[in-house]
Amino acid sequence: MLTSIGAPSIDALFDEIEPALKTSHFDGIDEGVDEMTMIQEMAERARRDEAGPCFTGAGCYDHHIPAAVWDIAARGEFMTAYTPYQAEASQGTLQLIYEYQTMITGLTAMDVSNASVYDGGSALGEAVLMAVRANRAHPSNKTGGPRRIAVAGACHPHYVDATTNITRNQGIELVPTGTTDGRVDLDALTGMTGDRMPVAVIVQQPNFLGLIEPVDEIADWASANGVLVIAVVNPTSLALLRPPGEWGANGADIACGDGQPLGIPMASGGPSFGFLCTRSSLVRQLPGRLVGRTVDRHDQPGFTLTLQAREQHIRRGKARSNICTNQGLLVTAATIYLAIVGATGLSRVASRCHERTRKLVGTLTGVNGVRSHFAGPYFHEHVIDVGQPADRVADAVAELGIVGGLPLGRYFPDLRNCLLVCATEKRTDADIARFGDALQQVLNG
Amino acid sequence: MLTSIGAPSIDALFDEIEPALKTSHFDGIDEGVDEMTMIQEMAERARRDEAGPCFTGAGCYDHHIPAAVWDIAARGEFMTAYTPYQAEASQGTLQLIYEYQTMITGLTAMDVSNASVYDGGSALGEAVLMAVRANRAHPSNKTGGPRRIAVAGACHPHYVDATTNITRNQGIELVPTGTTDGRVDLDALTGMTGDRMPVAVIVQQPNFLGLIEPVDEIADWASANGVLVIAVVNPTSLALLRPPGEWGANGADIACGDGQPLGIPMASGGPSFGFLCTRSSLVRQLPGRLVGRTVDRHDQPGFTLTLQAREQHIRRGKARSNICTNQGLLVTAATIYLAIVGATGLSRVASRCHERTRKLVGTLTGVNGVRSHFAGPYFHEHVIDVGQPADRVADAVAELGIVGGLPLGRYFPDLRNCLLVCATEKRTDADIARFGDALQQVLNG
Amino acid sequence: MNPGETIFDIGKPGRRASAQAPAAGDAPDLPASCLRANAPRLPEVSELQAVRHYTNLSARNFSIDNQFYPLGSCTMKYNPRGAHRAASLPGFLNRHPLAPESASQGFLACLYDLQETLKHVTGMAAVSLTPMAGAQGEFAGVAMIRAWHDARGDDGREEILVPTAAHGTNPATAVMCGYRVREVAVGADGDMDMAALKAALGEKTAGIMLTNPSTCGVFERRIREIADAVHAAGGLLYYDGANLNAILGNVRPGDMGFDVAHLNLHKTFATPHGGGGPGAGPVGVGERLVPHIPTPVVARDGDRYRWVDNDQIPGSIGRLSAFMGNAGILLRALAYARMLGREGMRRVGEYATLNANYLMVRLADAGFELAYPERRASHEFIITFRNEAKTLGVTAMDFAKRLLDYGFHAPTTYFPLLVAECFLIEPTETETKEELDAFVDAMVRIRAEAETDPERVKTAPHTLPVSRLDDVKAARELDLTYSFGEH
Amino acid sequence: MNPGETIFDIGKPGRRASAQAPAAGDAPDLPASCLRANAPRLPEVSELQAVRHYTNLSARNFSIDNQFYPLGSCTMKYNPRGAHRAASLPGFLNRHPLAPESASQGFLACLYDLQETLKHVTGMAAVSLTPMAGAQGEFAGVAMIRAWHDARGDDGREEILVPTAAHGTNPATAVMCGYRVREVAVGADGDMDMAALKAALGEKTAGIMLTNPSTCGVFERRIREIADAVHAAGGLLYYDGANLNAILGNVRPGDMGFDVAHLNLHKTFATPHGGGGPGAGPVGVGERLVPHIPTPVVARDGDRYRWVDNDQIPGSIGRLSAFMGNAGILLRALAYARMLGREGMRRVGEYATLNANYLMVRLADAGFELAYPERRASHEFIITFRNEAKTLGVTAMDFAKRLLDYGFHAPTTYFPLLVAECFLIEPTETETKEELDAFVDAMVRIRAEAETDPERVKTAPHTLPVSRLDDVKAARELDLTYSFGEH
Ligand SMILES: Cc1ncc(COP(=O)(O)O)c(C=O)c1O
Ligand SMILES: Cc1ncc(COP(=O)(O)O)c(C=O)c1O
Repeated sequence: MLTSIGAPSIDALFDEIEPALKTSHFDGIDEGVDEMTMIQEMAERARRDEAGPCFTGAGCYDHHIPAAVWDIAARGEFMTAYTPYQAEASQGTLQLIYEYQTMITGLTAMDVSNASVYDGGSALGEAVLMAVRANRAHPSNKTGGPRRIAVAGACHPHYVDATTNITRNQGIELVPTGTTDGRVDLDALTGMTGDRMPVAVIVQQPNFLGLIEPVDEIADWASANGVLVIAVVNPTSLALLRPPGEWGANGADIACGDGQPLGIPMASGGPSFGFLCTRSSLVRQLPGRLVGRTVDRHDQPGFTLTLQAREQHIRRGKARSNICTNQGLLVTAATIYLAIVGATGLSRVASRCHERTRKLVGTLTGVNGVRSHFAGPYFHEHVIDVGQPADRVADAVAELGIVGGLPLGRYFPDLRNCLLVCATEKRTDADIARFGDALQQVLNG
Repeated sequence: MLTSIGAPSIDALFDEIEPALKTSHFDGIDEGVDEMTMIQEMAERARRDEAGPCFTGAGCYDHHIPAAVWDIAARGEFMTAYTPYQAEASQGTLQLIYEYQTMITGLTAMDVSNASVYDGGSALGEAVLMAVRANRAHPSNKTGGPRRIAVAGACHPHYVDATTNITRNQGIELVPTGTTDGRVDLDALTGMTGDRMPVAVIVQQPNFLGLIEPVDEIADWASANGVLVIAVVNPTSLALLRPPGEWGANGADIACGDGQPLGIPMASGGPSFGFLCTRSSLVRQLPGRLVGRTVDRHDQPGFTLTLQAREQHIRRGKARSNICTNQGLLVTAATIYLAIVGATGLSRVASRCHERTRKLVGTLTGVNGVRSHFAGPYFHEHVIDVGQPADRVADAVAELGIVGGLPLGRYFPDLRNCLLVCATEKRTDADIARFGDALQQVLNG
Repeated sequence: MNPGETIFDIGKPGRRASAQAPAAGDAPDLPASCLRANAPRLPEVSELQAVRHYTNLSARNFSIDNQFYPLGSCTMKYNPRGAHRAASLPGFLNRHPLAPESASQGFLACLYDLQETLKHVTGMAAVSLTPMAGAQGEFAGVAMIRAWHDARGDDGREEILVPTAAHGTNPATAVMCGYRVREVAVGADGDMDMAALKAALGEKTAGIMLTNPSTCGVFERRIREIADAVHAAGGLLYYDGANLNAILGNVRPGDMGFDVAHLNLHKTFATPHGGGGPGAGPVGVGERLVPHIPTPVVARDGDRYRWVDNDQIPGSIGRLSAFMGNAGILLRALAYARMLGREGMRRVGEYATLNANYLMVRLADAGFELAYPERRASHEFIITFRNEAKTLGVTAMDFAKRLLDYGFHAPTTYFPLLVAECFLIEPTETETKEELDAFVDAMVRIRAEAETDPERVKTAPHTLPVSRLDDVKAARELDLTYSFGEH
Repeated sequence: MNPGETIFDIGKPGRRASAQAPAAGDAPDLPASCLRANAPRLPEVSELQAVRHYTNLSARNFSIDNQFYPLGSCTMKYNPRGAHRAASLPGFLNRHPLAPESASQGFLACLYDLQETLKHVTGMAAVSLTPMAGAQGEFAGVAMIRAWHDARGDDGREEILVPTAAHGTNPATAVMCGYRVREVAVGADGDMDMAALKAALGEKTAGIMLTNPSTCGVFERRIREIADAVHAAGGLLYYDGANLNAILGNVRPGDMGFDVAHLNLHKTFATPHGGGGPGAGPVGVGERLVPHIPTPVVARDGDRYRWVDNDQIPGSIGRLSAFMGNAGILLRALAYARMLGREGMRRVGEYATLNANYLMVRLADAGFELAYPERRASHEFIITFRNEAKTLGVTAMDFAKRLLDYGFHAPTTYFPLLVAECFLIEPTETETKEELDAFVDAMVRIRAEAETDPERVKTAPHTLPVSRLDDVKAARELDLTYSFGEH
């Protein structure tokens, strides 16, 4: 090959690079090993993290994943393809995304969806940017003052953080309304009038604390006041709960969340994918890819990326977002998951999670010194008060081989004695009893 | 559908079956469970069998399997296809078998190979039947007396058992020659003259006790006496050791063995596959499927099953064997394995196993009371004498989390204090040290 | 990839997947005389080349995961991925076959449960799981029949009866067990010719090998009469369980009077066929044959499981494989059985039968000729193209090849041998009505083509990676391995 | 499968994969008002139908595992299956992101090692792994630049400079960070126009976003001069690491003078692209930006690893995702880096460069026009079809589509925007010479077709599941979801 090139050595191919730049500072990197050794090393580490039953949710859930999902999603044809820019050579990915768009809009009862953003946290960030673009009528667009986004009730603190960090440099400010009994303080929200009227309001349902928010009231207030509604939802819950498209009289304007519960392993929280849906009227404000159905030269149906003029590779500085690489493979898995479980399977999963969590709460609150912290209905997460600093309790329970919920003191100092617990359909009676016993042992010796 | 059929119920479709035969005796079978529950139950059992490093070989070896092997072999297109009877719709499987035939004959230095038989043990059974058919010149074919097959030296006792059981009803008798120092008693073998002259001789290399047999002497004696040579070989070893096709002046007549070391998990010993190779002149005596290269109507190359007239579905009672379903998927894995590791990789694996086993033997014989039982070169298995009943030692070592070799007393009462141990390329220095420590603890407290 | 391009064609000396070779060991401590002189000729490719080559090769297969595959007698149904996942759990995958019992309780418990399940499924007294496919199950069955006669000193019985419709493995097995095969005719209604049977039975009869439903795709109605006759003659009955899917959960071989039965787990219990295998052919036996079952089997004492070997079953026909047969297939079958449960098994038999009858009626309505028009289909049925062959010169094989162009795997052709120009069609219970309808449409279209453009059908397939292959050349000019340097 | 047939078309009310639904729970203990009235419209198919549908759909993709995929700027190289296997170990797959540190030491150790490795790779002082793709890495980088200026009270800097050849994410990112974009011209030799740069620099300059080698496929030779000029103007330099593969193991962004760099692990570190994602875009920073790196990062105390969050890095730009970015991709990258090691990384850069230069020379020799004929290729290079477009009416897009018929994925087309009718071609280091030669052959043949039968090329592709698609209709008559009942 060098002969064809007419170069004396590979080194010569780097002859346009200033010699001083060629470094030998790679000593910090070890020599390579063969696959066997690498796997052995990684397995040794992975083994250290093997844990017993998981009762932590908080945005990432230990659901059963049908074996077929990843057997198919991990096929080289899906896994090692690039973004489907050459539509004719990418009908597999393209049609799948079209099917995904149909499924996720079916779940959320929204009109349109993009092909994914990174995760639930960044999806909320994109939703906020989108709302600001979309709500052109809002006074803040004229005054040039900060664009306020109300956060109604208990939204996932990591989502709020990520959104703040993503939107901060565009003069956007997130304003929490505060909570009463773990749910939105409706008076505080509806008191945001005049100058304080937000561009949009974020509502998470079920909220971060597992509780059901009064989404109809919020949505109706918002739509009466020219405020856009951004819904943050858990897709599993949508098999049971009223979807954002049906909140209040007019539905939410934007629905987003994390697709992890749909066939994606917890895997330390990533990769999963963020979904982002909206009304037809706002489709041109959606960031990210969209797939449309069209026809080919012979009038046969086919699929292609469409409305690409919203995206960075065409619109550059004027794009709706800088997103390019998204979370395609996870969307592939989620689509296969939804096809396999169907509406019946998903609603069984949801009702089973709900039932398991009620059983869990019953068992845990049966332990001396433990009680439910908030009253009212919950889906598959709940806050329990363990009567002493919950972070230490969680560590002690972990010693006994149980991932026993999220200590909340880090986010809400007044909940420092509380754990946010969750039971999915995978948690057996024996798992729940084991957690109960562990908690008993930790709290009461 | 019932309407189209014109039947009132599904039950009616069974109306040709005597009602008394319709049973309700299935109560012993539980109700079905969903996939999640099934996996949880099975995982709970699988977990009970998780063990530490494995030092047992004896026909099944813990080699590294490149991740790509099963990612590709488990593709639905390979895994869920049937036997390639419709050649045009099965070129994937057919070409792969052709490539396999090339690789395995390359390894064994034989001319032809079939597409697999069940396992190493039954491969030897088929090899014996084949030898009996092939050696028409042998006197026993005229006298009608029992057809004797000599077993030279230490052949795997399970292989000998399976072969005996498979061939017994056809008047075939296996005659062991006995061993000296763990290897063939050459005098006993060459003493089988006249009436006692066998139809064929079975030689395993390396033999069951891990030692190197004098295969050239055996092969040359056999070919001088009209005795066919059946070689039983470990495919990994063939990267280092002289292959059966090159034993003595004329090579072995039949070579067989188990393909498990070639990318197939131990999985309790099955499924793996038996390979069976022979000389061109004996190809019509080979049982099982064969793939040939041919051309299609447009003179393009293609692959198809060939010489099917040897097989049961054509020849019925006159077939070479009753085998029908074979071990196709494992051949697929082994073919991909060999393609990925290549000759260099395989010889590295072999030499690494050899080196690891020497290290193992050094470590174990450093333990007080432990010594090598047989002198002489070995490949990757060796017999060590632990000075007390080895079955109890193996159990005690297992308690310490080590699969520590095969106690030999069950097969050879005079080796009741012996373990057959093995170290593959996967066994690290730490593993070996751990075994040494465990043995030290068990033997010397 | 280019047609016929093998892994050897794309290799290049010295190329290799570098991450796949451990560091070389020291020079081997072995005498030079036993060392290999030349490295074996294996592919020399990068890991990407290997992955790409075999990924692309795989696309040249039809498979259940891609196509409807109504191959009669083969039960090509969906193989749940969950069963594959269960058998691939690390504790199972990494278990050494000779690991101590104490470290094998999970695996042994699975085998025990499968033995018990299959006892119920077959209505038999004991089950041994070791046979590695149907044919080895047959071997085990007939070898046990022989062992039984031998044990009683009844050693003049030299014949095994086999119906003419039987699968080739049946006569081949009888011969491997040292028996002569005597064929028994099948009647025009697909049932056994009773007169022929009675004529064949006698003191030479060691036993009979039957499958029910038979390979004619019908249920042998006089099975109990047959059983009585064979038993009266001193013979035993062997049940070829390859067709059990038709009656799973509904009817049991043990109740029909069989003394021994094998099951094809890779058919009825949904383990994938893997392009030819592996399978598993467990055998169930009635009381008489219990002393002869092949080893090893698993016993349970309280909550401990243990191996049972020849020392405890002295009359056993012994082991037939190096270890425990196709252990991983047994795990898959257990996982599948567990998901189905009692009711699920019944549904398998029912829907397999429903789908077959529906497809049979639809094809008959569309004008295809049934081999046994008066009969119900079992899980499969036969149509014959003898008219099409005669009047149009288009054979069953031509129809089969043309079906491939329509995206359907062909049914089994020319089997059983006693029906001319036949298809044996088995849709299985996991296919939908829409799929069956689409198959009928394709069949109708192909017949129309056969009438208007027979060449198109006779030269099919036209859309596959290769067109019709020259079998004769393949056999005449044997090319069984790649010739290095010649291509 | 029929063209355009979706999973919804093959569904049927009530059908489902029965093994995939747990037993139903009791009636939910939730107020009726918050319950869903109608079940969502999801597919109603059997498990087999789902498996078959998506298996067959997958076959309608090109992918690295199937084809040569020389997509410039995308680094479509082989993704070792071993890395996927390592990241799929149960301990990693089942780890909850908020599991206690005590139960996360294995995972944390991996992240720590990857941080250290990437510090060496980039020549930077600290690395944060959280960004979830290149674009988020860019965002993090520019946000840190802003945080740095802000922290110093230097808040009049409103502009980010971006060369005209830059990837679209660069200007889009600058805008997301609240900056104005100022484009800087690229000279005829592919290097930046220094005069234009100097004219653009000033007190409004917050920084510049560059990739080197640039998207022109050449190494920016005056990079240190540029760095000095930008620094002198008070700005910082951001390195877009999407092209790092070209120089991996040979040259480091930190040594070139960059203050912050992101890496595309899904390019340089071989995690698969997944049909669009996921990726990971870790950022490495020089000393100045260490106080601002995004959280969380991992620290080590002796043999314990721990999370470091905003409370310990008060100047951090904070978290950008709910948890730890695309954690699984980070594990894959570590596995890949571990297999390569120091020497392997060097070879990546070398062979990527060798392959690109070889392919460039072969195409030039075959008469294709290079955009920068005087220059070495980096890991990629540009050819232009402006002559073919003018004289034959055959465009770069036509060549691209026709290549698909020859079994090659098309190179990147019409990017960078500043070269007319261009291909950006990146062969990567994992392809063989034979593959490159076959690509040249196809290109030569297509040009011959373009001369003799241009229609054939202009209407390509002809052999794929669909022919050329109507993009205009797709955008005009938006059809983004399946219309139930209408099809
Ligand atoms: C009726 C019948 N009997 C026996 C067999 C043999 O089973 P196996 O292929 O598993 O050996 C088959 C397999 O096709 C069959 O269809
Ligand atoms: C030069 C360049 N910069 C940035 C990016 C953006 O990276 P990502 O797609 O990971 O967001 C790309 C991706 O194509 C690229 O090629």
